Amino acid sequence: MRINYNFAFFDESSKREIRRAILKAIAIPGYQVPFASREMPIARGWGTGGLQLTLSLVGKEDILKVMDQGSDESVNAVNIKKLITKTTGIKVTHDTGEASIIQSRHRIPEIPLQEGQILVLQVPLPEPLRYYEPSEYETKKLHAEQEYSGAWLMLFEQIMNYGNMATGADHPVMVHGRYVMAPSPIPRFDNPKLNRSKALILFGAGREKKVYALPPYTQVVSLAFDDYPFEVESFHNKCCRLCGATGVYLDEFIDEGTGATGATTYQCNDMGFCLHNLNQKSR
Amino acid sequence: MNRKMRTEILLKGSVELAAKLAGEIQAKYDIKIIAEPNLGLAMLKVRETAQRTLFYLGEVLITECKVLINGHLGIGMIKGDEQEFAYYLAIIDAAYNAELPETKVWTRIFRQEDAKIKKLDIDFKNKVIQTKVNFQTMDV
Amino acid sequence: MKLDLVHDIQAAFRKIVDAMSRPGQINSIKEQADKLDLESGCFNSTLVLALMLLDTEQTFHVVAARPSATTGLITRLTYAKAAGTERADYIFVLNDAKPEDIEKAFRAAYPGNLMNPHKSALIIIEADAVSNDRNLILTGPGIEKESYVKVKTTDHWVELRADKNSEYPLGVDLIFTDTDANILCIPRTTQVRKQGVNQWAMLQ
Amino acid sequence: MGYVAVKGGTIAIEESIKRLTYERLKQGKVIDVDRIEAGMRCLIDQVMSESSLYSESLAATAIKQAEGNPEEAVFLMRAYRSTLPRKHYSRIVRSEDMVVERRISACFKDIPGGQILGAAFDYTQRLLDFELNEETDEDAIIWLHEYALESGAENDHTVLDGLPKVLDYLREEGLLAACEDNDTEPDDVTKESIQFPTSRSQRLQILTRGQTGAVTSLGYAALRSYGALHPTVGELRIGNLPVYVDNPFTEENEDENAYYIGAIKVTEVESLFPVCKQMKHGEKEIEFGIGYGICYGQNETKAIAMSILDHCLETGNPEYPTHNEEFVLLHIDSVESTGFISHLKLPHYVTFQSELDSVRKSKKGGKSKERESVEEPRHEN
Amino acid sequence: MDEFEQPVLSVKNLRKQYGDGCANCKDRQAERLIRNYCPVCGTVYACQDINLDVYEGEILGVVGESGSGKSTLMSCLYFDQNVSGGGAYISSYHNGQRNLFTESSQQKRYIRNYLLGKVYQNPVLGLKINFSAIGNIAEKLIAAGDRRVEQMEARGKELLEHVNIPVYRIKEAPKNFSGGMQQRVQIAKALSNNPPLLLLDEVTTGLDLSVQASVLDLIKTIQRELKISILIVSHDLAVIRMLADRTVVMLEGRIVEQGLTDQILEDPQQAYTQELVHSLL
Repeated sequence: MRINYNFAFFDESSKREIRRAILKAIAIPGYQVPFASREMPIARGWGTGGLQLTLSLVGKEDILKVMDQGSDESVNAVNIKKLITKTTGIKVTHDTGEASIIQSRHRIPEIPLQEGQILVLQVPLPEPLRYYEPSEYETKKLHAEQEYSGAWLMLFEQIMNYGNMATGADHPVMVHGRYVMAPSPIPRFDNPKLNRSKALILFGAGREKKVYALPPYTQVVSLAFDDYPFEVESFHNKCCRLCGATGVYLDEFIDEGTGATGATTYQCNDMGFCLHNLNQKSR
Repeated sequence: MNRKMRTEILLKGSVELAAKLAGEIQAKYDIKIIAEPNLGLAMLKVRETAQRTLFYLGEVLITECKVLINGHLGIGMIKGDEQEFAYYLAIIDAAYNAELPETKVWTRIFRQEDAKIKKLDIDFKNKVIQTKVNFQTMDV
Repeated sequence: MKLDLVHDIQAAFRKIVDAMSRPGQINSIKEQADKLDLESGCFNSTLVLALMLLDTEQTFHVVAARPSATTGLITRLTYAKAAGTERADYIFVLNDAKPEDIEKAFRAAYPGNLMNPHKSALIIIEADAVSNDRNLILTGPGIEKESYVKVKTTDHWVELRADKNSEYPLGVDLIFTDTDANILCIPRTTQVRKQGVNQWAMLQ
Repeated sequence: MGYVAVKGGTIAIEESIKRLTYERLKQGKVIDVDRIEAGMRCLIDQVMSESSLYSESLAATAIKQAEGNPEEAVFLMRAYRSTLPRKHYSRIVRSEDMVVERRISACFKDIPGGQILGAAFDYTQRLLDFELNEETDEDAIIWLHEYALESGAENDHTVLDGLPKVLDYLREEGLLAACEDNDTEPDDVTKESIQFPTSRSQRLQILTRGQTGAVTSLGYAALRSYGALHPTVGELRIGNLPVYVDNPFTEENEDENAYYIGAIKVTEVESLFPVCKQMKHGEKEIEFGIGYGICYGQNETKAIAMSILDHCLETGNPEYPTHNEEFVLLHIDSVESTGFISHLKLPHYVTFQSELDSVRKSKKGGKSKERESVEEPRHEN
Repeated sequence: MDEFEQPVLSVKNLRKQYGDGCANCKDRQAERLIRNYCPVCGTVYACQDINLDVYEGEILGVVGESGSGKSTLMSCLYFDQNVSGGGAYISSYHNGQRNLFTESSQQKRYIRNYLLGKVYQNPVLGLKINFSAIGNIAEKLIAAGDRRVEQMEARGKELLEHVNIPVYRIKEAPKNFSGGMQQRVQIAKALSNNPPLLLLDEVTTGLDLSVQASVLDLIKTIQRELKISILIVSHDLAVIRMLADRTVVMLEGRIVEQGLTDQILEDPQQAYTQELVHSLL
């Protein structure tokens, strides 16, 4: 039994369904459009939502970048790239500026995105109210009625208990003054990049079967209180040990040479960005 | 012989019979292949018996083939990956749709094959019925 | 040269994605539309949209002087089901549609419900011409400051749309196309104002 | 000459795949796909059922590739399914047409048509049979030959493809609510994602493709404590169902013009539950409610558990998770649950760094001066 | 009361039935019903053509035995249930011109969050019992648009203190509290955003007497300070006497009598009301 895989894996009717969902998502920023998520040759939870978006967008002329946790070489990124190139033959790149489609898990690139680019984010849990309300039907109703006190209440409780908002990644945002949205678990550091982004940003949750979108120049505000403003992760006084960059998201390493009690060093999380910096310097 | 009966006999019977009948047609007529045997899915629509509603049980892998004889389309459809079988089925279907004279003779062949199938069915039944529990408490 | 249902549709889709995410951005799908050679009664660009979006799962409605030929063709090409305006997922308003029919279509179009605003209708309108001439001012998501468009039609869609889209997120999204296969998208989030007269009266 | 990215991940992945192949081949022997199909009937049935794709040969290939891991085999089948076009819908398949190979009822000692035990593990002693270590193909052929020579039940007039249903007797007596055929077109969860509340067709479709273990566990939970239901199996039957497809090019779809495409084996269960029915004038009556279970192949436990869950979800009860459709339907799919659990193996250092920052911040107590607050636009909500 | 004054809340012909009705009961003729229940199809006519007005700064009491439809009336007004017919109008929403029941669920949510407060008989319904007491107050304030933590915290503390919740317990979840304490948290929550209209449904039922008195006192004080309007439902005429300016008496889903509370207590007109009043004496 032999098969010739379709261009971009999917048959055309699968693409058509996802494309319809994409257009609706763009028309209603931050609203989670349900779609009939297809079964993919990579596991649910490994980026099938993002992958399905990319496959229904991609054409022969596209140049693709895939990154996972900032790295183009992570196992997840490599797998996804392999599948897409195998079924499309398109060019891949590490260079954020060169890419027309960027699929990413948990990061927005440090190099600012441009008009015409599309950023596809993989989303494991698209429902920002899930912790507050376990039922899908109920959360859908809360979105319908724009009832978001629960989202703020979770933050308020954190302030009462820990003295500040204790969100890690996935700090919820308000989109276009209407929908509260999970920004996919990007670190808080990346939340401001969502606001009035020049590129179209699409979010795909394969297992949860939802697609949502931020058109360019859409207002995106991280939920916060007047007296407890939104704060990003701090890398104050720290810089990348390779390229020396500051003001970027850094990975933390425990220096092996000095043992468990040893010094902590830092390195750019966005590999493509770091490489770009190093090449600029060496020139 | 209607399509339901003849496809049942062909599929339950031996592939050799289908090959033989298709061969007769191939030898005399020009067969144009519209769609080479290819794999696809058929979704099963089932009626459940609790509330007698309909639902989808799942899909079945099928092989499908389409041919044209004298401008008449024939379709071969069969469960599983059965490329050649599907091709024969398509030819036989087209032969009937085109009302080729050969098909008149075939009715007898189908009847014979059907008798063989019935015989096998009975053997099968007899074995299965051996597992039926006898609740008579006494031998009479 | 025939329309390639994989690659041409993909290319056209990306133009639509771009136009939908940047209202006021006018994109051309002429390259793809010109490959069609069918007696359809509608613009080739409209047919490209139908091929891109419709299949058995969808319903549609054609508003035109003589809709039956186009309706039949779309059904045959896409297997989509024709339906009344209230129930149609896609409403095609052809160039020769009468203003009163367009008005009826707008009023009947389904705006979704609060639980499922995405179930609303998408209206595709054939205009004489769309351009970036300063006639209407657009603001909202997808637009950096303001964008300007002019849509040459006979009807008063701006008011009809404002009426339909009064309670966001309910509403209909629009795609305009013209004889040159230009595409202009106006999603429900876009605020449309008329230039000059009544400058500050917001019409949603 | 500039810096280039280290291809660390790509190379390591290639080597990892080699290790996997090595594990499969290291004893220098391979298993024939034909032999899997011949000897792993129940695993094949389970994989077909959970992947919702009926094909013994595909399942056998998937099992070989997955080295016998059912979750991986189901995953392969589902992914492959995405590449195939759906060409047809069957005519309505009726379980009354089943050619029965096994059929039992727990309701009555004997039933019209009889209790037919068929093939089942239920009546074996579960003593590990070491003779199987020595079994050869030749032994198999000899056994088959001898079995064929044994006399069958010659004079029995039971018709296997027209056995009456136990339910029909109860319906005739008015102990079950009478019901007409409901021809509402079913929803298809593979085409449109489910929204709550769900339709009956969506529930049945998700249950039948559920992971065997998950469906069984939840069915057991409902049986043991959540509602403590104790159904009686009205009828369990296993056998082949004929499948027909309409001629795709004609509008009128007469039965006799249909294409027979083959038969599929299924397990079907109808369970009976006593339920209270509200009558006119405030009176109450007890009658039987039916839970329905069906799945590909011989999967008896799963089909029974499905019939319990069908009943639970039809009744609904906010007190019990087993009666909550979101709880049941969103958590029993093999590909979804195993995928999400296994995604925990992916690196999460960006999100972990973010949590680390939060924890450190909270340890320091409240707002600290060095932290960067970000200017974002304010909005009126 | 000024004749031309616009009521804060105006209820017109509110109807609520459970069941579809049948040939026997569709005209709702009393002789075909057992009380408000149709013996043939089991339909219950919980509220039948309820008309009432609540004016600014007024406390309107609704009294009646259990099953009289008064709690159903309250849940309809708070959109916990859909009505079968009729309308309700709030002066501060579109100038009292829009029927609340026909607004979208999005609008209803806004009305609940900004214009109404409700205290349920069962505190579990009005609270998020797994979130802290102070969080519960904040939830209502957040829903009404407040985004200042310190201010919400202060307001929460003040209110909780007011209802006698000790400061050291305010970060605890109400699920750990006694029923009386839960009820007091719920009242504090309902009052927190100073709603123009507050709905109280059997709020003191199940509380011990001393707590009852302090809760009633609290309601009275707050009502006077903030001049909010209150619709209070109780089967307990003593509660109504203490709080309500005017009173409506309900029986079998209908209003049978209404007037100034003093008048109703001094000189009840209907037999049913007379019975009620006598039972109190």
